[in-house]
Amino acid sequence: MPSWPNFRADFPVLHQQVNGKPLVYLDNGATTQKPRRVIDALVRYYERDNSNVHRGLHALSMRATDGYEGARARIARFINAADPAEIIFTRGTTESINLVARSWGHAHLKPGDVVLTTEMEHHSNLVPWQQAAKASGATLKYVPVLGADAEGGLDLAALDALLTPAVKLFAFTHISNTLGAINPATELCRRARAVGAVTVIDAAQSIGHAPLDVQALGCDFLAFSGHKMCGPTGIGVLYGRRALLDQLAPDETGGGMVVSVTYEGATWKPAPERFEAGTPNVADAIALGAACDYLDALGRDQIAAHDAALSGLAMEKLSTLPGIRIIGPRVGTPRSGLVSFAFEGVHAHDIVTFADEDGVALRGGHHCNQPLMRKLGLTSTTRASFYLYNTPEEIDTLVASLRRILKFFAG
Amino acid sequence: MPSWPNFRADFPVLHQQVNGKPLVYLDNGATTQKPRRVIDALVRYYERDNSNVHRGLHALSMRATDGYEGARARIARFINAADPAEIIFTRGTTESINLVARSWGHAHLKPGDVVLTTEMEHHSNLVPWQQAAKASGATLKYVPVLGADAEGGLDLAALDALLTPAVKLFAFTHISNTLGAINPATELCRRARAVGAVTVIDAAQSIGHAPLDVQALGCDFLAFSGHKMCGPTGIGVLYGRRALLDQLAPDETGGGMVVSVTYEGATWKPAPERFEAGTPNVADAIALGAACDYLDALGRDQIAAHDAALSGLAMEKLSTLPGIRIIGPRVGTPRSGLVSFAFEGVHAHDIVTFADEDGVALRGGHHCNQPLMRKLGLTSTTRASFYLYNTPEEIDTLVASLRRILKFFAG
Amino acid sequence: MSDLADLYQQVILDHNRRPRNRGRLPTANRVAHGDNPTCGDQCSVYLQLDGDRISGITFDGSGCAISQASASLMTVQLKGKTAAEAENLFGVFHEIVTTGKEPEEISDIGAFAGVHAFPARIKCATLGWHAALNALKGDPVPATTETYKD
Amino acid sequence: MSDLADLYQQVILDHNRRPRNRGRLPTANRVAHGDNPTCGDQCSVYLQLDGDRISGITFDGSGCAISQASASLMTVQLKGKTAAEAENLFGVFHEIVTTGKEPEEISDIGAFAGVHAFPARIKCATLGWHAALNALKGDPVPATTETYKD
Ligand SMILES: Cc1ncc(COP(=O)(O)O)c(C=O)c1O
Ligand SMILES: Cc1ncc(COP(=O)(O)O)c(C=O)c1O
Repeated sequence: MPSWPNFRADFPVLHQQVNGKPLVYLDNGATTQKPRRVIDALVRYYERDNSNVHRGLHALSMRATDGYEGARARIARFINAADPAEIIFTRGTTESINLVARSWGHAHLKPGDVVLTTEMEHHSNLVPWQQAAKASGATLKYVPVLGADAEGGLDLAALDALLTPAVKLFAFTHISNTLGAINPATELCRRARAVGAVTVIDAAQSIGHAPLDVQALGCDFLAFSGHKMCGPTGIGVLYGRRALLDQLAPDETGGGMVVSVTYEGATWKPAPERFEAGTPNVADAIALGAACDYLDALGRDQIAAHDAALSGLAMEKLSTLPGIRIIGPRVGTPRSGLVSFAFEGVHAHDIVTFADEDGVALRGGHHCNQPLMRKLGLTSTTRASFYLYNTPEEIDTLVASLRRILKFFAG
Repeated sequence: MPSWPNFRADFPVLHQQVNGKPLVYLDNGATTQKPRRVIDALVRYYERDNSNVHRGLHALSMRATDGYEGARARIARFINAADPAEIIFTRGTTESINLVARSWGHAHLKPGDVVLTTEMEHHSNLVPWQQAAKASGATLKYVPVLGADAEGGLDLAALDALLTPAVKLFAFTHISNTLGAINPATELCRRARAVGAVTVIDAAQSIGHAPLDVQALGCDFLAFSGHKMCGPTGIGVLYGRRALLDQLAPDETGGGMVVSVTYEGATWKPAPERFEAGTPNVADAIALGAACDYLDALGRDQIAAHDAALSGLAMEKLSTLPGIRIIGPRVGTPRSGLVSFAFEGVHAHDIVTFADEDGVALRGGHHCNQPLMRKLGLTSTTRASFYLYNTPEEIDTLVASLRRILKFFAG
Repeated sequence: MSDLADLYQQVILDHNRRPRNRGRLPTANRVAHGDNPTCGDQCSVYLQLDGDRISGITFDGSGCAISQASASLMTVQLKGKTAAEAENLFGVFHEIVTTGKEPEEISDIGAFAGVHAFPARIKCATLGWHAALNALKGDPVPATTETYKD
Repeated sequence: MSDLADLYQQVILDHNRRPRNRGRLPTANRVAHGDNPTCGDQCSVYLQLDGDRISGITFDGSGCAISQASASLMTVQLKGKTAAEAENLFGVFHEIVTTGKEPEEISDIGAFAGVHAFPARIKCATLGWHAALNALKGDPVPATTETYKD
């Protein structure tokens, strides 16, 4: 393990006992915990600045507007967007992807077109494309995943045959929430662009876990959730290249996104307002800005190194458990900070319930990844996912707890 | 004024100076302030329970799920819904209305159908219907507003002619955010139902200002925002009658709202999950539940009486200002807790800027109500809107500030 | 650990390890499928209904120890019962798993009383039962794989 | 109140009360419309462009004192200027309203320096200017009401 300061003091939630044991929170793939700084940003907003934005000229409204637009600019810097207007606030990754699938899909997809995605997508980056394909008559195709344990990642050789000029859009996840596989996003964008396809990156699992630069990635759209990067629930982002956003019709309509409304019709503001109908989630946007500050103060490349070190350690120690089947990248190949595994004869839900008794928070199930599970011959896995506040000792606690469970069920 | 305890101590934001003067917050129509109890609910969630919901079996996840579903049940009680499953969490009123306009509109509207709304709607309850009509070939019609100052409210006599069997849906606001008019919602629902039309109530301005009972109203859908009822930004509700919701296709798709997903297609959970794709805004939903507790502890009928008393007082005192034009209900007719007015030759924005110098927060503009403004021959009004923490003294401050402004511009 | 020991009683572990009546029932004239979308647990129940009486019952699927043991035990309990008796027994079972109260005259299914301390697991315990009741209520359908979604 | 007195200088109040060059320009060969959707302020600018030179200019619309006075003063300043000179002057004006720095050689438009302390009002002050620049850049259009949205 590289040396890494202990940041647990920043996270109030970590300092509690669960079932009489110190909480070992290893469910960061589902959601991350919030540092004091982010919670404080919420409190400060509501105690000092709360007001509606945009349409107000009084002091509180101007402060709220400055805070909200400041957060937009902060997030643009966080992902190196060329222009804050490329940052659209949404509820989260799922809404961001739905926005593209509907607005872009409605305008551009037609029968004969192909939407390409992969076999390892989260339902949120899969079902919206099924719906867009169904609505437009386009066909949905999948880049296969290689190996009995999906250890080979995406089949990049198959990509050549799949990436025909009929492909109008390629949507893929940056990091798989089930496998821990890290996809070569820059290469995928480059190859998609070569056939003229628009690219959508699901960055739910990569945002806040490593540096991320939309211009270097070369993507057209990128979606993420605040709650997976130390930010609050209820806020997320759709990044879209300006040139594309300006051509897109709005998804939702209403106050704040119109220029002129008559009883006959309406005209729209440009991005980002065009895509933000109604009162936005001001407080959580501002708190998301605070999360960016927090993560950058720690250093996202260091966080990435810490995550990877923890998952490497976990891989090593978990491999010693009898009968374990670990899916995703093999020991020694790059893997994000999560490990998914299964045991013959002991179901993930029983594991999660037992681990919880030891204070260890794990996730068991299909991880919103049913088709991939089915392909791997599994119905569920248990997943341990790490973040900046996890420690090597917590992995020991995890492994000890799993040993106890296995013993119990071996009877 | 009826006697009413002073609740200002509950609201941290109110205890500040703006431009050297005590803040007089009269912009509650745009958004309300948050009591300590609501802010504390957020902090407590993030410090103690934060986790993803639904798919988790560990302690934090179960607590978060209980909190989130508990908030759903709390809100169902708050509006007397028959079943918590009728409460769908959204970002706010605007998203709620868009959800109905898209999902219901797509399934049910066809050329020749009529969607009925009124001339006094907020853009958020107008533009989505324009879009739904455009997409389906249906026609959008408006119940007229009566009087040069819209003082006559909705033209209920015209309703007979408008409410033909061709009307498939009638969407109207409970309280106008610009006029302060209170529409006879129960009667409107009854008459709409008589011709078989589905009803949608925009309750953005009524929620939290008076008791509200969806079963007594007899509506099919009802939309509101948390931020206008002492709750946080980023959370709102669509109430829908169970029988209607169960027939409705989902709007957004993704994790959490599916039963089964294959690479070929997906099947949906019933309401409310069907309409809540992705990680929900757990923290803000829980804090919205706390807002319900707060408001009910005070008593919503008392809040309504206080609001009405303040706007009555404001009407009386504002009427003494030279050249003022007050729109909406006349003195002596029911009016919600807001007053919109204009002066010949002094623009609303100049008024708001001057009032801000006196610490008074007002809103000036078209209030997302451009067509109504145009009909009344106005481009903007100044609006003072009251809530439970406002006092009669603040109305004196408002009137004094306006006198000063008029004097300045009279030169 | 006491709650856990209550949850995973010996009866449950035993049914989980050696499920009874597992697999397709060739003579089935009713089938229904249950999903627990939260967990991904799945359970199919095959019934041979002779008039009003369950003369044969098996289950199939995958899931946690609680859901598998519950379905297994259920097949044992329901065999030979009438539809009304089955519904009645489910009422008793539901009461047990939600309240933790074990009625005295009930033996094996009382083992599920520990579930009540784990509200998130109640759905696991009732999955097979719901499928069985649906099969009882449903139209007679030939038990082929085409009749239920995977 | 000192900031406010800076914002609403005498020149501004005067132009607001007695706007110059207000109304349609019958001889206009360019027109553009500006909206401030945040406020609902509206401004139409009518130009008579002879070659590269603004030989006539009027404005119309409604809005706050800042936007109306600014448009009024602008018409006075731009009359007789070339397109390049107009753009240049807008650059100076923009600098004044965003920074509050009054260049010495500038007289009347310096009155808008107070706007910089009210960032939300900068859009009001520049509304007419944006319309004028758009009219300069735009295709020649007859100045009828049909050419711009109400
Ligand atoms: C009557 C009315 N309807 C709808 C809305 C839109 O609410 P939101 O912006 O919270 O979506 C508002 C508030 O702005 C309103 O006053
Ligand atoms: C890879 C991936 N995509 C999409 C999502 C959906 O994110 P959200 O639920 O925040 O919308 C998640 C998380 O659940 C995820 O891990």
